[in-house]
Formats: sequence, structure tokens, C-alpha cells
Amino acid sequence: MSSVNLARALRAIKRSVWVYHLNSGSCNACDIEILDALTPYFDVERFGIKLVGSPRHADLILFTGPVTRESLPKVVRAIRAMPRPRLILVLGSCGVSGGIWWDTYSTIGGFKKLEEVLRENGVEVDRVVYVPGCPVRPEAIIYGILLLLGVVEQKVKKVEVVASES
Amino acid sequence: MLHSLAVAAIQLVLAPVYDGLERKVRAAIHTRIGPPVLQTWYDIVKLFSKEVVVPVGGSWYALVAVLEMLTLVTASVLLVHVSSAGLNRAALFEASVFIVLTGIATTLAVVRAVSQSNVFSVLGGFREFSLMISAEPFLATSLLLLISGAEAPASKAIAALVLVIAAYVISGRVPYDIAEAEPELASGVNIELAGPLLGVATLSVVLKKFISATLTALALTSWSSLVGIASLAAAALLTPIIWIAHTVVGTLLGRSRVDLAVRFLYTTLFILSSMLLVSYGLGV
Amino acid sequence: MSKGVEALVEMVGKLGGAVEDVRKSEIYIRVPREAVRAVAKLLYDSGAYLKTCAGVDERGTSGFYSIYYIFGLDSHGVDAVLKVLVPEHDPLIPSILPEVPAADWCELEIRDLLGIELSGRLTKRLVLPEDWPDGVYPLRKEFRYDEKPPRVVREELPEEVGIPVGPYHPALHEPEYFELYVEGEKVVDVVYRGFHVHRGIEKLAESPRFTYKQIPFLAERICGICGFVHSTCYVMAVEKAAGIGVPERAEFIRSIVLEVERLHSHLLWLGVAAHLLGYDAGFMHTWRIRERVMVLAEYLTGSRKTYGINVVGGVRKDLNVDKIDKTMKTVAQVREEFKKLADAALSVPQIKARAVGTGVLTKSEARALSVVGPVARASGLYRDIRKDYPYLAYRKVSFRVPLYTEGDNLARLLVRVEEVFESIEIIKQLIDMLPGGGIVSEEYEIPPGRRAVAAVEAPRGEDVHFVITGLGRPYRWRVRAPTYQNIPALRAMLRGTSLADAPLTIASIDPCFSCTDRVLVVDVRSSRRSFIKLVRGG
Amino acid sequence: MSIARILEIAFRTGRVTRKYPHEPPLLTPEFRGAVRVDPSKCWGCGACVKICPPNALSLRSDSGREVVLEYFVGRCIFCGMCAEVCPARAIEVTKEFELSSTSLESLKYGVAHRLVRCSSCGSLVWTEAELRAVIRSSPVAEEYVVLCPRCRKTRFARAASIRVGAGSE
Repeated sequence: MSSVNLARALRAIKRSVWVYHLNSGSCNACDIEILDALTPYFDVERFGIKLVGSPRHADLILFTGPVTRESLPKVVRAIRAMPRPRLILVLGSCGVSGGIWWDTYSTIGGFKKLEEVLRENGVEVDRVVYVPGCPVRPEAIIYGILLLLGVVEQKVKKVEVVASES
Repeated sequence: MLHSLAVAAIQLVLAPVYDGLERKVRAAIHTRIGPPVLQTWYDIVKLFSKEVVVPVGGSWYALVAVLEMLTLVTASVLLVHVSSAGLNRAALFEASVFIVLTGIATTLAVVRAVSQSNVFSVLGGFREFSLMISAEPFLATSLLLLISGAEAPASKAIAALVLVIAAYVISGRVPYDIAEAEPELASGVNIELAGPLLGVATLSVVLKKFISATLTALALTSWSSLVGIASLAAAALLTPIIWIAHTVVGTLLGRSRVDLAVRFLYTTLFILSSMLLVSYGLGV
Repeated sequence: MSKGVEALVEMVGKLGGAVEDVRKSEIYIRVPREAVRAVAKLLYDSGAYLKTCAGVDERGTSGFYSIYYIFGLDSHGVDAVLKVLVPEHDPLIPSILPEVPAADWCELEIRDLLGIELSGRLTKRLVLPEDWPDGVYPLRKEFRYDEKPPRVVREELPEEVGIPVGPYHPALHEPEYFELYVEGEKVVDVVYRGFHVHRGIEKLAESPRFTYKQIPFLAERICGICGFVHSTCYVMAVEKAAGIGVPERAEFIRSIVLEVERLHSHLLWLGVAAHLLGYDAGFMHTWRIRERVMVLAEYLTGSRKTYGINVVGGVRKDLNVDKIDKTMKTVAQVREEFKKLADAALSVPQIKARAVGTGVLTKSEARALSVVGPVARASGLYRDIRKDYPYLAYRKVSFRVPLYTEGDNLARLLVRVEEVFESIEIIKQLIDMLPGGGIVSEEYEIPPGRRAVAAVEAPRGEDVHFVITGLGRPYRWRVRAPTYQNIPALRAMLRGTSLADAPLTIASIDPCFSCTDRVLVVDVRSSRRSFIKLVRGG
Repeated sequence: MSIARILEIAFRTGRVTRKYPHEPPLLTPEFRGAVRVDPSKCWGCGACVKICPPNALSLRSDSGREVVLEYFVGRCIFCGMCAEVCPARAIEVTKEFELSSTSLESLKYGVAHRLVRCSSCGSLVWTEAELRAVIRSSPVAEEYVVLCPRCRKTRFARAASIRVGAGSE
């Protein structure tokens, strides 16, 4: 598929989102919160969200971790295996920006850098939503997915104000 | 013919709804809300809207998946015939063909799985095969005996019991979901499928559950003398109830291991079937 | 020093060891390079466990590389720390692996990160990424923490063809994996391929980006499940090294939060175990109960997971009446609910059938590999840091250490079930005895060149931190997580089990970086090493 | 049948699911979410930048005439240390966790501070806000306030030496 009708694809998965969890070397905190989102208090199955075992089955990748050097090639392969449109929810401050490890020798520093590598390898990503948190709360994960599907509005925006005495 | 097509269509529509109901009930036992009742339908519709990824083995492989689903639909329609005949000798032919077709469907699934170079898929295929040989022969015996006139109460009861157990096994629920056991095989036999093909496979899965529930309904109504529409109605009413009962049983148990499962099923079903043959022979 | 320890030290002296420093719970002994193997054998044979070994680039201060071997004399509550000097021009140490099987990984790590060669054993790359160039050693001081050496393309091993399909199980996703060699459905051998989560933490802590005050937050992110253990262990090591007194109330708060963490961690694991056994109702209900603990943790500390309340000298958040009340209520509820659930779950026939007699680790294997935590306790080793080296408020509470001798998956499961109840009792006692006063002492100085070993009993077992202080930040900070010690035991546990039981067995050590989801299966019967590829044709 | 006891547990417990986002999240009063920098209080001193473990807070100076304190919530670890060390109490830890965004840029929040020239050497050292805070809080002689620390030191040393008579030698 060369071009992807994103709006149509999003409409198609609105009631049934199958997610694949991809960990690129995170500390596990975001990962257990992903699991937590499945359990009774949060129960993401009520939105039709289901965790699947293979990127082939996935509509959306839940991406965690700062992308360690060792995991990089494997992460690229996993994302490539996902059918288009490739939707990615980047969870946690590590994934978003490399987090506390953003400049160490054995991580590449988050999804932004990974995107470059993906592009070099000819793997296109169709839509990315960043979900900061350390770790991300289950509710933040739900919010992120709903934002990606266009159900809720984005709350944050870039702000730069001039300091002033009130 | 038209009648059969209508039956097939109704089943195809209903089975995913029942599956949605199953997920809802399971969620309730988990103390959570769970998905909408139509969730399985949403899943299938979505899968059909996705890109077709032809797995290794090419279109032949895809054909096997579709064929498997069609076989199951046919088997399911035949089962309805058997049921409307009220477990009568008249339906012996349909019942025999039904048994052959379920066997073919499982074989197709196994072939599809083991033809992959994916080890998980291959292992899943072998597990499916082990389960098949430990359940389907007994299913065949008990069903045929019930139809061909096991009149005596003891024989009838044992045959019904064997049928209930075997039917549960082919429903593919815990503890017998080992062919796709997620933890070790990551959806095993279906691992290589995606998009519409996975949708077809999902339909196969729910159809198997449908067949399983109908078979159980048959076993339970084998005492009644309902025929025709009345018998159909009874089966139609019982099917969702049995489906839910199956669900509850599934939630209470853990997954078995292939060697344990085969040993357990073989010993249990073998003993029961032997008793059945003896009682049938004695006419009690 | 007790009599037994004295006698031991004397024997070490005869082999050439010289006592450098004797502290309350540590003895530092300088050992000549040639004698290290003999000394290690002596200590190991006399019942000591190897806690870890650590290489330090001390060329800047002493002109040598130093290798520290930390042996735990558990029955005396004392650590014997051997120090071996390695000259710069001859970076080689004799391996102690033949005497101490537990030294396997930490020796390889020294080789990888510090470039010290090992004699008398097989070596391979363990920690550094596959594409890392040879001759670049991150823990040498001249290496900058944010250097990114160029990729080296090595001949790709068949193992590297791809991530094996999918997460091996959806419960514990991490890019770690094992290669299971199977015969039909039976596992005949296991090779661990891991360290995908190597993030360079120890080096980062030495970098100018961090100070003593900030490292607890870094330590907490070593592991997202038992992070508080790491931050506690780090601050304890620094406090011990610098002789900083911590208010008693802070010690109590740390202990309470540690036990809260153990509760959530054990419940997490038990839920995952239920899921692995296909008993999803057990998973859902366990996690429902666990959610109460998560909410409590957030209420006590401000975060559901990475609590962030540890600082050198104490804690940042105090307990008040409301929090105490909520804690007592929560643990009482958890106790009641979990009791009922455990009864129901343990009666599920498949759980018994699949956990009994699978993944057995015998006591002698457990001893040889110095395994820790519930894994050790399930194999009949009475090891618990809270009892052996009492720290924080643990010397003031009474609790039982569950002990099983079967060494199978069920034993490890039951140890954790019982520990849930013990943790609840500990929390209740600590709350009852909670002393008043401040929660942090801020008047302190951390002089450089001090050393200390601290250990904390994490949910997964003993966590060890070794600190050498420096200016503004540690000169060297060595972390040894419990899983590090337990993973090598998996080889013994997995051999002979069936493939279906492999996930539970791997999970049964409660791996911190759980490895179960990346497994390569190789069928040796068909003599075809059929690696699983993720990507086909695309 | 004790395996069926799970049904009883389930029945007694009922449904525990929170219908987030239609129901409020499971937050406690202690939860640490994103921090908020109050532009009317911030001095731009950089104490928070120094303590921030992941470098989520930074001071950047594009033009040289101003510095911007930038908070990048995408790197924040929500430890709240910045709020603890802020001398102006300008940083507040909020309960905000719905921070999802389709771009990294919208995760940034900046407070720009104009810099003040040292009246003696002309170098840019203080921010306006810092200067105001200094004037408010400490009784520094007017002439020192507008100086950079270096010039202050020289000026003070000269003044002191005059006072003790060292200058007259």
C-alpha cells in the first residue's frame, strides 16, 4: 500500500483496536501499567482494545523504552512487520524523548531518533501520538489511545510566555 | 438449498454475537465491564477492512483457511438438520457427513499450521492434531449411537455424557485451548494470519464454538421427543444458554498441557465409551 | 568481628590476604592477584555466597584497575570484600568461575565494560550490544558517558535473524529472550540472549549530569517494578559510606514503602503466573486486589510506581494520620480478599498439575549459583537479607521466612503467596511502632574515597549496591539486581521441562527484565535450527 | 467446589471498572503530575534546571538578549524536585496527566526572561525578574544591584580597600 487513507483507517479501527506491545529497553514500569490497563479497574476491553501477540495482528503499537542500542535492529524489524497504516502510541518519557537516559552511550534517545532510523530503512510510520508519564498511568494510556482515534481533544499545546510581574 | 443457505447465514450472524456475549460474561466474572456484545462482529468487520497480507505458502494457504471456514459452515448446517430430525435415524446420513466434515475442518487447520515454517505454528498444529484424535472419535461414536437408537436409559445417558465432554473439547476453550496457547505459542496456529484471513479464522473459531454448543444441546434434548420446528426452537434456545455455561466453565479452569490433556481425555472418554458399548450391547 | 569470621580472615591471611579495613558489616581484604582463586574457594567452601564482583577504574587514584569480589557470610551478617589490583599494562585476572559458578556473569561484565581479560575460562560478549566495537570499554574513565562509538557490522549469526515472533507472552514484554532447544515439546537446552535493556546506568551515575542527590531517581528507574528497592539500596550505601545518620522515622517509612512495593510486586507476579497457566480469572482478580496497593502507594509517595521519595539522609514525604489510616485499611482489605482468592485459585486442578514438579532447582544447584530471594527459599536455602543483615526497621519486627524444599514452580509460587501475608503483618507492626521525629537529616558531607556495600531484600531477592564515593557523585556505583543472580539458574530449571511449562518456569524467578516474550525455539530432533523470523518477505 | 468460589467473589465484588474518561480517574491527593511554572513568579535563576535529573528543564538563550526556561514534559520524570528547590516558589506540581500529544513541540512550555545588562561591564547576567526579586528581598545598595557578580566583587573590593585605608598607601 503506497498511500494510506488515514481517516478511513482510523474509522475502521474505532471500535476494535488491537495493540501490540513493543518494549525497546524500558524499565518495565510503563509495561506493567499497560497490563494494568487491561485489568478490572481500567478495563480497556470496553473500548474494544485487545492485546495481541504479533505485530501482524496489530492495528496499533504501544511503544515503550528509550531504544537501547541492542534492541534497535529488532525494534525496526518489529515495526516493519506491522501492516499499514502504522499507528504508534509512544508511551512514557523514555519513549517520547529518551527520558532520564536520553544521552547515554547505549541508548539512542527515544522515538524521534528511532523515526530517523526507520526512515533510513524505508519504514514509514503513519501516525504517532506521544504520551508522557514516568510511568504513564493506565488512564493516560487510555487517553492517548482515544486521542489517536480522535475521540478526545488534545489538551497540551506549545506555549511560550514572557515572564512578567503580576 | 435456500433453506440451508438461510440457516448458514443465521448461524454466521449469530455465532459472533454469542461470542460477544461470552466476552461480556467473562468480563463480569472478572469484575469488569467488558466489551460491547457486538465486539466480535466489530473485530471481524475491522479485519476484513484491513490490508491483505498473504502469508508464506501463498494463496494456497489462504485457500485452506477459507475452505476450513466453509467446511465448518456446512457442518454446522448439517447439524441443524440432525437436530430438526430430533436425533432420529433419519438423520444418520447428515450426522455421518457432519462428522466427516468436522474431521476435515480440523485436518485443514492442522495442515495449514504445519505447512508454515513458523515453529509456533507447527507446534500449535501438532497440538491441534493430538486433541483431535483424543476427542473426535468419541464424538463420532456417541453421536452416531444416540442417533441410531440407543434407547436404553443407561446407554443414552453415557452417550450423552461423552458427547457433552467431546463437544466441550472441540469448542477450544480453556483448558483445551492449547493449540493457540498464548503464553508459549503466541496464538499458535493463527500466528501467521493477518487481516481478512484472520477474520476468516476468527469466524472458524466462533463456528466451532457454535457447533460445540449445538452438539451439547442435542445431547441434552436427546430425551425429549421434540421433532421439527419444536426441536429446532429448543436447540436455538438452548444454544446460547449452553454457550454461557461453557464460558463459565472456561473461566473457572486453567490451561492444560498437551500431554496431560490427551491422557485425561483418552482415559476418561475411553472408559466412558467402553461402558457405553457394553451397556449398548446389553441393551440397558 | 565474631570468632568464626576471625578464623576465616586468618585463613585468608595465610593465603596472602591483608585486611585493609574492618567496618560493622564489611571487611575489606586486599588479595594478591595470584591468590584470588584460592581465597574465593576458601570462602565459598566455608559457606559464603558470592554477592557480586565489580571492576573499578582506579588508575586515577591508585594507578591500578581494582576488582572487588563481594562475598556474603550470611550466617555472620558480614560481607567479605576482596580487592584485587590489576596493573594497567597487564589487564588480566584469573577467573574464579571454576571454584565459584556464581561468578559467571559478573566476570564477563568486567571484561565487557572495563576490558580486563579473564584467564582459565571461556569468554563471550555478555553486556554490550552486538554492534559495539572491540576495545571500547564504557567503564574506563576516559570514556565519556554520552559517546556513541560507530557501529561495527559483524557477521550476522543465525540467531540474529529476527525477533522471534511476537512477544512470547503478553504479560511480560521485554526485549530479552532465551533460545530454547526443544525435542518435540521437551526442552533440552537453553541459551540466554539478553542485556537488551543495558542502558549504561552505572556510567551515567559517574557522569557530570548526576549528583548524589539526583541518583536516587536514576536508581529507581533501574526497574519499574521494584525501583524503590534500588533507590533505598543506593541511599543506604551512600549513607553507610559517609556515615550519615538517618532519622528513625525515615527508616520506618522506607521499610513500610518497601513492603508495600513487595505486596504490589508479588501480587503482580501471582497474577501473571495465573495468566501463564491460562487462568485469566485469577489474573484479573489478583490485579484487582493489587490495584488497592497501587492506589495506596500513590497516596503514600505521590506516584503509583517510581515513588521518588528517597533522598540521601532520609525521605521526602512524611506519613500523617490519614495515610496511616488508609494503609491499615488497605492492607486489611488486601489480606482478606487475597486469602479468599488464593484458596480459590490454588484449587484449580491445572495449576497444581502444571506447577508441581516442573522447573525444579535442587538445593545444591541453588547453592552453587548463589541464587537469591524466593527462588533460593523455594529450594531450601534460608536466605533473606531482612534476617541475615537486618537493615532499616527490620530488626524491630517479627516475621516468618517461608521455606520450601521442593524447588519446583509450585514452591516458588507458594513462597510468594505466603510472603504477601508476611508483608502485610510487617506493615502493620511498623505502623504500630512508628516513631516520631524528623524524616530527613540534611547536614552531611560525603568525603571522597569511602566504600560501602548495602543490600536490600527486593521482592525478587537480594539487591546489592556497592559504592565508592567521589566528588559530588559516586566514583563508582555498582548495582547487582536479584534477577542477575537468578537467570543463570534457569538453565538448570528448564532442562527437561515441557515447552508448555517453560514460560511459567522462566517467569517463576520473577525476572526483573522478563525474558519470556522473546524465545527462540529450535527443534533438535529434526536437527533443523528453525529460527523464527518475524518478517517475511517484507 | 472451591474452584467455583471465584464466582462468589466476583458476584460479591460486582463491577469495579472506572468508566474513565466519563468518570474521574483514580487519582489520590498526593499524585504528582506535570509541573506548572508561574511566569509571574519565575526568576529564571535555573535552580530547577540544575536539580532536574532527566534535564527536562533547561535554560536556552537564542538571541542572547533573553533566556527561556523551557519545560519539556516529554522528558519529565515527575519527581517534583524542581518545585522543592525553586527559591521563588514559582513551580507547582499539578495533577495533570492527560498530556498526550501528536507532536513533540506541543509538549514544551517556555518562560522567556529578558536579560539586564551590567551597568559597568555591559555583560548580560541577570534576568529582570531576578533583579526585581533581589531588590525586593535584600537591602543591597542601589549601585550594586545592576552589576554583574564580577563587577560587584571588584567594586566592593575597591570600596573596602578605600575604607580600611589600604588604598592610601
